[in-house]
Amino acid sequence: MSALAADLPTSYLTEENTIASWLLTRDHKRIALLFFASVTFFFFIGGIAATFVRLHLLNPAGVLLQPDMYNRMFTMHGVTMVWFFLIPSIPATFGNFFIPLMIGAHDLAFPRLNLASWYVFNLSGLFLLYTYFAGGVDTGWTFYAPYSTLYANGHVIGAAVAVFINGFSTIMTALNFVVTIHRMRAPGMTWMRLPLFVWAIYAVSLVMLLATPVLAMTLALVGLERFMGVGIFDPSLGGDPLLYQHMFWFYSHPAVYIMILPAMGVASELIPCFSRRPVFGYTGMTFAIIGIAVISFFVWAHHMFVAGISVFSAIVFSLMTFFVAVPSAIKVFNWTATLHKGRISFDAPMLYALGFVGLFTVGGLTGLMLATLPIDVHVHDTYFVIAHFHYIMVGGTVSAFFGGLHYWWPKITGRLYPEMWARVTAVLTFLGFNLTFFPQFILGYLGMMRRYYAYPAKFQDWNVLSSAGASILAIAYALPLFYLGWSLLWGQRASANPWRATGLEWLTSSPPPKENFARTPTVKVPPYRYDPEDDSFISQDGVAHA
Amino acid sequence: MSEEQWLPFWPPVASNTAVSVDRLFIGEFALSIVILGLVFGMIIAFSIRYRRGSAADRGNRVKKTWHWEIGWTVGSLAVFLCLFVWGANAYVWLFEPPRHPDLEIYVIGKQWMWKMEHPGGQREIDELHLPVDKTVRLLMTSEDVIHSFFVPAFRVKHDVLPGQYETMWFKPTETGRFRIQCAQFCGTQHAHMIGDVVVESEAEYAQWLTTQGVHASLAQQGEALFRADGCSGCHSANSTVHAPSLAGIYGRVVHLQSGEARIVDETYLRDCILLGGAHIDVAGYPPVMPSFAGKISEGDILELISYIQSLSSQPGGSP
Amino acid sequence: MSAKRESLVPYIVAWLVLMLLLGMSILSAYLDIGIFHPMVTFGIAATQAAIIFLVFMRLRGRPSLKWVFAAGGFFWLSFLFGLSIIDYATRSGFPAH
Amino acid sequence: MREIVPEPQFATLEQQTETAQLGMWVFIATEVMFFGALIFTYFIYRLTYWEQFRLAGADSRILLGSINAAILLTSSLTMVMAINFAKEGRQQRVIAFLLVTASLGVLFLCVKGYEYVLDYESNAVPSLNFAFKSGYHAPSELYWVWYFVATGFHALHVTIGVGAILAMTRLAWRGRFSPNYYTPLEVLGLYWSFVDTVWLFLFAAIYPLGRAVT
Repeated sequence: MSALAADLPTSYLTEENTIASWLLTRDHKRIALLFFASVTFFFFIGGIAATFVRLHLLNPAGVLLQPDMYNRMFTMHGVTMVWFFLIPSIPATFGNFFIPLMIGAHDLAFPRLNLASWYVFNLSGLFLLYTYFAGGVDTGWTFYAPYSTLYANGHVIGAAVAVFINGFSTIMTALNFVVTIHRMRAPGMTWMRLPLFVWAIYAVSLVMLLATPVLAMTLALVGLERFMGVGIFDPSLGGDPLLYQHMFWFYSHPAVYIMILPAMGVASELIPCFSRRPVFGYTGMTFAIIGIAVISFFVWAHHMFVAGISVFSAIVFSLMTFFVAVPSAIKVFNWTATLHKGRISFDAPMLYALGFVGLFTVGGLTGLMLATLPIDVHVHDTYFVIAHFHYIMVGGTVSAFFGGLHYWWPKITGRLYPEMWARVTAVLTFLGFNLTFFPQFILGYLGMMRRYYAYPAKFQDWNVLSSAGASILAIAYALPLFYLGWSLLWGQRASANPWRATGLEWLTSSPPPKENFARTPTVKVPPYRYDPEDDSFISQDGVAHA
Repeated sequence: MSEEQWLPFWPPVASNTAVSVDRLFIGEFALSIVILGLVFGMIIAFSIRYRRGSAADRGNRVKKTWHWEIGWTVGSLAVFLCLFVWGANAYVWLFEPPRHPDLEIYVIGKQWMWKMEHPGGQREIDELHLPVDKTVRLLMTSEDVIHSFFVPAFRVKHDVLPGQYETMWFKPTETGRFRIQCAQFCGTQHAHMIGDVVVESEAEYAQWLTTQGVHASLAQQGEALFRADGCSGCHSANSTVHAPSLAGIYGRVVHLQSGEARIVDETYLRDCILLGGAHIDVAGYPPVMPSFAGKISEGDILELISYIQSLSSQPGGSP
Repeated sequence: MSAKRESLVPYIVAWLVLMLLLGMSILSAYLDIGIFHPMVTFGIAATQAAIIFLVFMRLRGRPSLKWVFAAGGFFWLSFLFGLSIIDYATRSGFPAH
Repeated sequence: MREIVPEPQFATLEQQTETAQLGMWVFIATEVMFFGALIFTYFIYRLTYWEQFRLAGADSRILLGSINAAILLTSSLTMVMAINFAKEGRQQRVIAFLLVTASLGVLFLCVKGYEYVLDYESNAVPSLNFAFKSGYHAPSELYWVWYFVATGFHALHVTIGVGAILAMTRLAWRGRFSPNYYTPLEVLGLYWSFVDTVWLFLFAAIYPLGRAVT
């Protein structure tokens, strides 16, 4: 299997190892690692903010932080996690690293743009950090006008500029993926032979391209309005605050799918591989991915059911929201069916993937409740919503992120991670997560509001449980830093294909050479040709492995 | 449910709307449990039966997938549509205020308090006295940012926006004190923009109204403003300025200069006072009304509206 | 590949038509056509855009992937307009007294 | 002239050209969404405040707007001609037409700047010196806010375009293009024509309002 890489002794990691060679690299693999470093940094920044929020909520009177500081903390948590971790997390790291490898290309179409994207991302990150150090923002990540434009007492402009610039990075990366997947596929890599991860990244890139500019314009208007004192959303000029919400959610609802679609792609790689059987209903899965991406644009006003939109439009958007649940349901059932008659092994990536399916299902079902209008009227802006989207974002996306990280770790670094530690961590993540967020469903229905620094004393017990879970979760998220770091130095060397997987990325050596493949591979068969009966598989270049 | 229970699971149920929302929620909760049980059950069962090393038969796998997929696509779609219809139906009922509520209360949100005005002119801050078993319609607006009026025990919530009027309604069915919360983040003291609905028996409510020491109803206070702010200078029968008479105008349809027709409701009257312009001005009159934007508070506007409404309920009355 | 001359005539014709349309747009500003006014001016702008896309930006000729992306932005924009207008068109009509 | 070879990730120059063009088209799709969102706000407020926008729009300067539209349309033509000459390998003419295009872009910006000055003098700049003229109500100011935001963003795009054209001129000067490979020029041409298109929509939104003789 290493035939394609036999005459390439050096890897992308060892090729040339000066600081300049990393900072000026055009190699998508190195840029992926640069992104990995950046998003990990922001993950912990957002995590620290979350820790403060949970610690503060241990006490119903809210004594740890001053109200203004608490408001800044949850805003910091939201802004950082949404734009600086979740959205770039899987696409900019695993997407960057594996899209060219999976389609048999030597690099992305525009390597310089790719590098520029990382620099722009960090520039926006600097603006964000500046905003935090200069006093923070207290608007919540949604920047609702007219609060953000006329009344907020934080650095709204700084945060808006950060997110605006961040959008450029998103667009650059997404544009690169779309063009690469269209133009750079290896011979024989037809659309229906693409791994589902590539499909997911393609769909998510389209969503990014079409949604991000609207956010950019919206935040530009908010920034200008705040800067100039007059503007488009100012009610005293006859401006409509709901217009802001329409434009914001036109981006931000698809953004939810920007976060979850790549995770679905990762799960679709992991589950067949560790079940040793082809993914159930490949075609249906591709349709579901595209369906989710398209319908995700038609549902945005379900964030506005109590905001004052017309009853008729609320009904239309509710219906659309039920429609978007259909392809999601298809995916859940297909993943489950993939397990049927498989030969399932429970390595850490599979544990994360199964956790992903379970938690995503809980998130999806509570999403149905939120799509039902009267229930949304009651639980809107309560912890029920918080719990719901954390089940999707954290239970779903972050689990898949860690699953993918473990799955591809040998390919990225050339080292195996310690399996036992990883399994314990995966289980710990699942337990800690549920303990953190399940109580929030109950709190939400009881009427505990989000963004409250103080709450009625009778809700305290649930909040204590939630905070206890959060500390377990914090440990589970910090552990990989140590054992993965350990494996970098002392981990066992990985073979080219330690998981016996079918994708093209496993044909080349671990870690891959700078050019990815010595010669461009030719694709002969669809992905996921696993056979559970005798454990054999056929990799995508058509070679059968016993 | 008592306050002392160890872990609370259910909020108080204190209005007609709460009953209907709860019913829907319990229905969906049960359905979710079934679906969740199905998915988790299958995952666990497959994981055990087809674990690596088990001797289970793996031949004859399901090859033809389409009828399975179409099956669960159609199945979930059908279930979802049922939920949608149920929900949409209840929402229309929930968000359509009754035409003739027993009581209409004006609510003004501002950082960080709720101001309530009763028709008799009684004012409250962060407290709302209501009689039990009466339909109540709230007409709400904000003086600054977006707030959201939420009574968990009633399961009703609606955003309160600056620059426009929003309505909501409910019928309290239990007496007691229930929390009002602001649900839309509105600044530093957002968490303290809370209050209480005090639902009392009709007699207690009537008693409460009389102890507030108010001598003029909202409409009467509005009439005083109508004169003080100079509205009567143009809008009275013997004025030299050619301006529309306001007697009986509330609830009627007027034709505007822009060619549109509009029902005279609270929003329209508010726009007339604050915005001006041809999309507001009634056809056949010169567009001379000045804008009162910035010169008049939200509370004053509500009093003026209350006064103009009162001109419609007493036929023949002329300003 | 040797230098192959491509006629400039189509581009100049397109430019003339564009200028003509611009003139029409300016003229229409002075016509009293009320509500049709933005329709006419934006209609002219859309026609001009189509000419620029087809001729200056060389979308003429056989359909290709470029068409999808050229049209895709406009198509997607129609969702923003269309779905929002559902709200705006029905908002004030409720509650009906 | 040195041999032009494709970048390492591409097999052929054709693949590189096609890919670059597709990239620009994808970018244009995002730009359509960007300006589209802006026009969306216009659309909502124009319908809501029809008369106010008509009144305020009558105070815009249609003559300057029209001149600018003509300038940009012409610059699109000169840009296309530069690309055509690149295809024929006539370097002198490429440079000449690129410079004409850039000059037209600069001219556009000058006219725009002059218009801003006139707007300022007639007290029409929100937050600086906005004055409510007769018949103006609060929503009239919305029109002017929108006008400055929209033309400002467009002017920014023109400025970037002029900069890119000058950079291309430099490349052409140094003989970086051949009849086989002039992709950067073609791609820039797409961008420039698109910026031109945006102006046509802004023109329709800003200038023809409220001039009808009733």
